[in-house]
Amino acid sequence: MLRTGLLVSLVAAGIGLAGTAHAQQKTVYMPAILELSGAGAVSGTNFRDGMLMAIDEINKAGGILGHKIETPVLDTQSDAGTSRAQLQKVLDNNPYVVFGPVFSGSVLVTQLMTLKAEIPEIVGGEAAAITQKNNAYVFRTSFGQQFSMPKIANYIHDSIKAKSVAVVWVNNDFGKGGRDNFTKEMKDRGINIAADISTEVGQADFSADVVKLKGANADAVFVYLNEEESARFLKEAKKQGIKAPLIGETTLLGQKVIDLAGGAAEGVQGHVGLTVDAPIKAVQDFAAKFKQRFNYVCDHNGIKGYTGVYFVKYVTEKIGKFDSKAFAEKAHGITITPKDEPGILMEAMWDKNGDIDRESFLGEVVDGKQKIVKTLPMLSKK
Amino acid sequence: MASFIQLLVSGLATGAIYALIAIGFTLLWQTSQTINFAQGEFVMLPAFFVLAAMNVGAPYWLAALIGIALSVVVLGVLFKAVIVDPMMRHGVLPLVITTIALSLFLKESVKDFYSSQAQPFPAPVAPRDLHFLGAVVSLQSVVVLAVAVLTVVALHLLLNKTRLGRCMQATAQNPTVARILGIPVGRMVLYTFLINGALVAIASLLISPIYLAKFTNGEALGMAAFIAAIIGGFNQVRGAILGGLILGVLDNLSAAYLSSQYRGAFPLVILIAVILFRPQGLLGRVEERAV
Amino acid sequence: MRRLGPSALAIAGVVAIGLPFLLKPFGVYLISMWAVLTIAAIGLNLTLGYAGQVSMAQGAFVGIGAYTVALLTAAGWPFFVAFILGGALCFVIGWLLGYPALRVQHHYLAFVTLAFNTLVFLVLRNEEWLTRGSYGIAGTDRPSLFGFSTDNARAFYFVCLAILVLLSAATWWMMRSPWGRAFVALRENPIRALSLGLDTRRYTLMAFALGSTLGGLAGGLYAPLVQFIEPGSFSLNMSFNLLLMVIVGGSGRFFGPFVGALIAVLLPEWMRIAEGYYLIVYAMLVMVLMVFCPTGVLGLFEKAFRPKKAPPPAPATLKAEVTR
Amino acid sequence: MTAVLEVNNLSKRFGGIVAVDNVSFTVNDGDILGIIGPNGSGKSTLFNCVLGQLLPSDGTVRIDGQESTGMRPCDLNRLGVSRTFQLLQVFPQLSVRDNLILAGQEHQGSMTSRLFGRPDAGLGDAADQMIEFFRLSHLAEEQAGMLSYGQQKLLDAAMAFMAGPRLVLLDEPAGGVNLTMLGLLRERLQAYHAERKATFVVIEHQMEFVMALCTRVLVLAEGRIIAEGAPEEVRRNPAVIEAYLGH
Repeated sequence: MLRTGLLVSLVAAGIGLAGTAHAQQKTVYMPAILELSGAGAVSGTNFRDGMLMAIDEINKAGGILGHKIETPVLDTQSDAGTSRAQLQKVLDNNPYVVFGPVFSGSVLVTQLMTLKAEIPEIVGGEAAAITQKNNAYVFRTSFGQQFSMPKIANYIHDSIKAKSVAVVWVNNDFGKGGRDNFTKEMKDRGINIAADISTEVGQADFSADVVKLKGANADAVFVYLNEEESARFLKEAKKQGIKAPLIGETTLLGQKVIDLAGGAAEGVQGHVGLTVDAPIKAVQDFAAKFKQRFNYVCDHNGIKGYTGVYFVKYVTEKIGKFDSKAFAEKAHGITITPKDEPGILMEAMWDKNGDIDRESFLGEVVDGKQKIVKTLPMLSKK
Repeated sequence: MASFIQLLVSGLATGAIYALIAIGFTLLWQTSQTINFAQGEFVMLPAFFVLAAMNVGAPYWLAALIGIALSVVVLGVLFKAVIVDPMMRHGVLPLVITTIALSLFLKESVKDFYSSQAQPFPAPVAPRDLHFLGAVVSLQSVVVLAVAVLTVVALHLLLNKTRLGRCMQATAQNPTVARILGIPVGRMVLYTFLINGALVAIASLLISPIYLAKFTNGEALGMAAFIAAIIGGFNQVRGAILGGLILGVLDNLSAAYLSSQYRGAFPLVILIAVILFRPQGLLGRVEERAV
Repeated sequence: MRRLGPSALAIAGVVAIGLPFLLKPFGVYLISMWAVLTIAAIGLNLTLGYAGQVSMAQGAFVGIGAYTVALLTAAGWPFFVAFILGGALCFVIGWLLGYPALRVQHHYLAFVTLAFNTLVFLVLRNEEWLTRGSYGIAGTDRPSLFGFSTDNARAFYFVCLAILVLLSAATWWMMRSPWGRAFVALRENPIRALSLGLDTRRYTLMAFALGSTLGGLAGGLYAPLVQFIEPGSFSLNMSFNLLLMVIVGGSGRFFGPFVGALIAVLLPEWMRIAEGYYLIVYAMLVMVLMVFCPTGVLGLFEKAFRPKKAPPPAPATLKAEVTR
Repeated sequence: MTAVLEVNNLSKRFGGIVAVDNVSFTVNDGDILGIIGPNGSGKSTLFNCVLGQLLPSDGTVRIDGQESTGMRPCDLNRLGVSRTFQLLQVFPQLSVRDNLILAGQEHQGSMTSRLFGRPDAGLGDAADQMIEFFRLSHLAEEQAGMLSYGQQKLLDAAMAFMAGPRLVLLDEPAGGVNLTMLGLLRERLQAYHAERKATFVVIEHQMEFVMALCTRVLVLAEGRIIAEGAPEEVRRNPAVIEAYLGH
């Protein structure tokens, strides 16, 4: 009796507590579901901090349509099941839009639910599949892999003129997705994959992988790893004297990797989708403010979070009301320029699938700094 | 051939680190039946002690000493007094749960109170590469290997050549008999925890320059040390060293010559084979305990 | 205690049926997850708590069950057929995993099963032709029952609850039967059991197989509940979590898994009031709980209700002994 | 008439050490055979070889004429060979009644019927009778671990009889038991023997116990049989006195 009664009240208390984050007067409820612990903690934390900056700025300036933004951030533990639970929790409180998650697997599970609830979801995931499901409520904040990989492929084909390429990738959904899209693009361009090397999350010793690379003797090496692993790989590649150019996508050329790798990142080249080192003043100012407030260098996820919030602000002001359905309709095909909304940092356009289009860059690491050598125009402006 | 030597040498350097961590793991098991699932986090943490000390202005050598001292106190004394002692008599499983919770606690604490970002960590030696039979080895790896070997030799001497060490071994092998012989068993157990605290701190200093200091570092390290300890012999210090080295080399060789996608599987298959056909480990002795 | 049993059970039943009508979909999802994880924990409690065979691979069986159901239903098989097949597959694999237990015991067995769990993860991730690899499988449909779709949260909760009730009743029956006695004998004194004519080999394998089957059946519900599975969901973390449920609830006690799963599902949610620090607080609470009641929550209750008697020795401790 | 137990030229070596050396003996229906000998004389090893716990190096064991060498203990038990242990071997968390049901259940039906049949495997009454017989009725529902040492010894013996065995091997039943309890134990064993015509083999140190209980005694020293006969004969045998006093 006693035991059961106690349990019941505990259960009720637990679930009751979980549902208290109700929207109050003059606020708009836009919760975020992010990877704050587990494998995705770095990405999720960056995304969150970027969002926080934007929210504070907007709230200080009076909010959106006079409503203060209320954004509780819920941890998914980088796990799909927990993501689903947390999304359900915020859906129960009728959000206007939902931010996150970043992990593609978690996006795939949550986007089914936001579609059903007709709530726009501003995601950080980059897997191609996310926007290929005819879902009118999902919006990206960065390139999907189906857009970034052709850019890399063009670069390898046109600039490096490689006939064969080796690919080193991290064996999780992020790395696998990148590798699959990349391989497809290489085949389309008639470039031979000389070595296909899978590595583990948290891998420490890359000597075997670099030995294999040397054996493959490819004209170029495409590296698609997370930050620390990128740095460890670069150190090992330098040590064993890899001669072929090392090509990366965004992460490999990030300042964080450059710092962590010491001198080993010198000469690395590649495509940079979204970077705090972009030759754009607004972006660099943002990066400086971010560094000052959070005491670390922001990665592309920070920019995603920041611009994502401003995206919502701009679209909402265009429709003039908090209407989730109207938001989703309006946001498709919208173009936002920094002139209209400075917080968007760079001109951005969302297409009918929710994919984002922006300028991007080709870069190179010179003297311990990322140097942008070429700006690639938006796809829609070609 | 050059690439084989490269794999071998790199594998040995990585394996030496696994060995350092695995030794502490086996020591704790022997004296207190603690299967420490937080051992990886124990290696992750001291690097942050050092970084914190350097942030308040301590030079590297002083920060390193502070890191080791703190690690001995927190991961040695406190860990034993607060967690292991009250739980020891309740069997192994509750303690296993507790160390799993402890590993989550340490990870999350570092993430929330220090940073979720990977931190560069100062290296004790200059970043130079040495050439050796066609293979390239960083000076750092050589130092790691050397320190690991020295530590192990010192530990071996301590355990086998000193009275204290023999008392500790007696405690590990049969606490009841040791107590009858007048050995202060409690203190001997404490010493093994202190040694583990120091070992993980040394491992942390050695590997953080290569792996970078990050709160998730313990996950892969802890598992590697665990596998190394079992392959080598769960109840022998020498076995842990052999296990560590085998694991480091095996990982490289299997990734290079067999399958990189299944690189993680080979050590596990060997682990299962060792347990089933030589449960005392490659160098371990048969465990004999009165029922 | 014993006299309170039926009324407590009746109240629990009323609560289990009434609760989803009071809760929002999030709450319903949580208690559905509780029901699913309880099934897996009952399985582990059978293997570990009753029969004393330390298994750290229960998460892998949840994964095998989940993948079986996700893949077969995606290929057009009816849910309940896939569900049963998932359980059957786990029975076979669990039986095979039991063989090491005939050679080694306790911590060595824990290590073997732990390695097995990681191997299963690697296979799920690498064999893309079969499992779709690290992309995972999204959108497993919830079953239809007699023409009624159970797609909504509440309906599916009742599916989970019904299966939980069914399986726990079956487990209860088994634990009262000679098999239950044999499992306990296996844990407490395998040598003596052998000399009393117990075929310890067969019972050990059976304990593994049945525990794994329950894990697989739980997985069969996990896939349509979450509607997304990936190899990472069934790594060691899941096994550790299930182990935690069994030990924290009270290993070798029938209602232990129910309480343990409740704690493992709800405690982190309650702790979210600590915001960013909630996992720290959660980890601390687990440690405190273990330090103060190593026999689990139910062990604590027993102590409170029967203060006079010395508690019986904790089950599933490590004793070095070898059975033939 | 075939012997209940027939041991032929049985040897057991551990490495270079010969623990049991070419031992042969038979036990007939209704016998109570005592096996005595100084520490390390090979009694327990002999027992374990007969019971399938150890594999003999040489020689054969027959039960009722059927070769049983190398059979697993559980299969032997189902042939009707039962035993008690030197150290306490009950199941501490099961009740006394459940201990006894457990001891008999594997002799009832099949695996399947044990799962789907009656929870007590139809042994409830038999268990209660056995509890009664060993004077444990007041403790029937207690956890066995809560019983005193002597009571656990009684339970251990009761469990050995539960399945109505052909042959019971008792390993130091008197060890560590106080005198009152010892009297009760001996009296019950004799009563059981008289009632059911059971066949016993007893290993024991306690001479009085053996002399009072056994019909025949066999003396082991250094793995070999050095004397065999009625208790009184053996007691006077100079080789036996030598073996006991010489060490």
